[in-house]
Amino acid sequence: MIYLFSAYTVAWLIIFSYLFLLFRRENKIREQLHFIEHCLQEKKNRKMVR
Amino acid sequence: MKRLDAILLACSAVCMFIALYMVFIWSPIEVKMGVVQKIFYIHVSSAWVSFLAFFVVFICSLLVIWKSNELAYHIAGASAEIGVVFTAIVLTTGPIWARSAWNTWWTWEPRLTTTLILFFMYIGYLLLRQSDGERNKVARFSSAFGLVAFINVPIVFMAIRWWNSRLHPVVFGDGKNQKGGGVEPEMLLTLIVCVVTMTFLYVVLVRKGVRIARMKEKIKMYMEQVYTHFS
Amino acid sequence: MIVLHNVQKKLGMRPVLRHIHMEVKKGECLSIVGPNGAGKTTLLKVCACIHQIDAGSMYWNGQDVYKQLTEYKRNLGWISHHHFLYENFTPVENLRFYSELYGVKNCEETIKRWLKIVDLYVFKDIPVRTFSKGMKQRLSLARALLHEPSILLLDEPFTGLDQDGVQLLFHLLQQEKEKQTAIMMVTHDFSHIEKISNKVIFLHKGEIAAESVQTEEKHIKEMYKTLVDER
Amino acid sequence: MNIKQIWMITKKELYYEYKEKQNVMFILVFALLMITTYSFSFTITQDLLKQITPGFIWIVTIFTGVMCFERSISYELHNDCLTGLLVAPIEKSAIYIGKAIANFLILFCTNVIVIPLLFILFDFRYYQHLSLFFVVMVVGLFGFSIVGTFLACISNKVLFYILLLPMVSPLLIAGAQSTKILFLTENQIHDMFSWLKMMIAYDCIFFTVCYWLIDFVLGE
Repeated sequence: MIYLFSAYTVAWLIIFSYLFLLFRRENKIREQLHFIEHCLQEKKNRKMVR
Repeated sequence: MKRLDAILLACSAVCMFIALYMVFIWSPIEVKMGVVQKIFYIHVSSAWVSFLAFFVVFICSLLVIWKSNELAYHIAGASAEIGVVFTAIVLTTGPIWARSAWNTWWTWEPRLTTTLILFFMYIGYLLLRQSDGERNKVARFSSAFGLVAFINVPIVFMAIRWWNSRLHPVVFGDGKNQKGGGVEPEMLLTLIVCVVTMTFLYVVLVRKGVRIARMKEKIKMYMEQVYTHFS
Repeated sequence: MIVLHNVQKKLGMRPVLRHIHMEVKKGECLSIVGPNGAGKTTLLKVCACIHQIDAGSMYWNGQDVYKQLTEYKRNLGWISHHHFLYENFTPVENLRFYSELYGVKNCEETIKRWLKIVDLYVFKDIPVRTFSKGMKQRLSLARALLHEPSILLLDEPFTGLDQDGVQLLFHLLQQEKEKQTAIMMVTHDFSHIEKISNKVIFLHKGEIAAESVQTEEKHIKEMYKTLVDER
Repeated sequence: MNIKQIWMITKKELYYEYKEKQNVMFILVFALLMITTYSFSFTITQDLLKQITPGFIWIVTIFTGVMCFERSISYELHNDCLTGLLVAPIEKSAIYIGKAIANFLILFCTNVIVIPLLFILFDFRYYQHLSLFFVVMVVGLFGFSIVGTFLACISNKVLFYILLLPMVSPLLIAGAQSTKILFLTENQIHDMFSWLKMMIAYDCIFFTVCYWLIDFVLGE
């Protein structure tokens, strides 16, 4: 029984930590992307004003 | 795009609960090995996913080499990563089962060893993808390796099988997935449900990986723009 | 001599070269200028058949280049700021290897003649690794020209060249022009263009942005500035 | 495939090694050092010796090979000589095969020196089936050079080790097993032939695949 339990725990642990990692990575990159897009947009606006 | 993702995620969640129910409550307990046999479901289904993932890597690598297809390259990357993760599951659940069934953590049995080598090869593949250099070059190189690695798998399997059967007595019968006697239909059904669940999960994960890779690409492109503005 | 018709080259998904139409005639020297990442070196590599083109066509003496690839490559000379020399070989051995690759007739005599031209005959039996940078560059000129190419591709040839080397290079290029060699040159150094070129092409984001037969330094600088600012 | 072009590359490669003798010396000394370490790390009896020598021969081969392959590409990249070769009127596959053959010859020569030394140093007497052992060695080294050179073309220094070892594991198993059969159990000689067949199949498969792939990989 203990083996069964540990096997499933390990498996789910691996899957969920991978999922967690993936989500974190996605959020990080999305943030970066928004930041850069924002910067570029601002730059463009400033150019137009000038 | 978004909607399909939601549907897929919902599907895999529903399947997951059904699978869990079937594995732990519905399916009968195996006579010889007892309750431990239930490890088998997750073990086999993750093995299936990892092989599927590596097969996808193979196909996508071919597309990259042949047609220099960008999407295929992203899919290959996401797929290889998932493959490695699921191989890790196979490699941890396998020994746990082995410990209870055969009273040893590890044997140099063909399937186990092949999986281990597979694991190393695809870690190498992922490292190769992350190596620095011109993007197109890295894509070509890693795809070439993805192709060669997949071709190597059956050869490794054959080699190890011969190696074992010729010189060691065969202790554990024909492979580790041997189930005493025939398979109960309930067990088979449970297994199928598990495999389907894992496949859903795989598809969801690949889509997510591809999305991340694309965003990374976009960032790189923007960065180039920013740099040219400032230079 | 060489005609490129609507040539396209992609690296991955990103098009690096688009709609390239150009022609280099015998005895003509064409300079290619443009900002970093405009695809200059890629264009040169396409002309050298290191990269295969994705669309369009390339002609040499009125015939498709890819149908007479070996013959075409035999007539190709490539000079770059890397000198392509094996450090542990002596000048003679280096030149001998390359002349063998190109199938040069009476190779010993040709090597001797070229070593005298680049003024390295005294050092002919000393390993290249002991040479100064300027000497290596001079030797690399001999290496590129010893099979008497009828097409010459130069990839930023002035980088790292000392004053004497520049003089020698000009002298050699002038000679080649008189021998009706077609020359293509990628460079950042506008001051050298007017001395040798008949035509300038401005490359921007993989497209030919402008062409000019005026090759004075001032004129090129002005055009370059307006082009880069405009876009 | 153009024999003349391949030969030109091989000749240059071998001549380069000849000029830079220290490289071959490195490989030889390294192999000998491995033998020495081997004698330190085990208390060797004649019986044990017979058990581990076949595997040890192949381990030495792999480590010396890794050095050899890695170098054969790295000096080509040093002054961008590879571009020089790509511009020249030869096929890409000729460059690769020429290099692979040169590596094979170098490895073979080192083995010809190292293995007899191994036998002498450990007083390992073996005279039967020398020709068969020779054949096994040639087939194994050939496959090894083909895969090794290819992987050296597509990877950098550090990664190369990680990529190579799993890739040549079938060859290693087959080589070590067939050598073991030759050394220890001569009555099972027919088993050796099936291992040999496997090695030949490995060589053929990877030769074809790498030959096809190299056109897409080199120079990109």
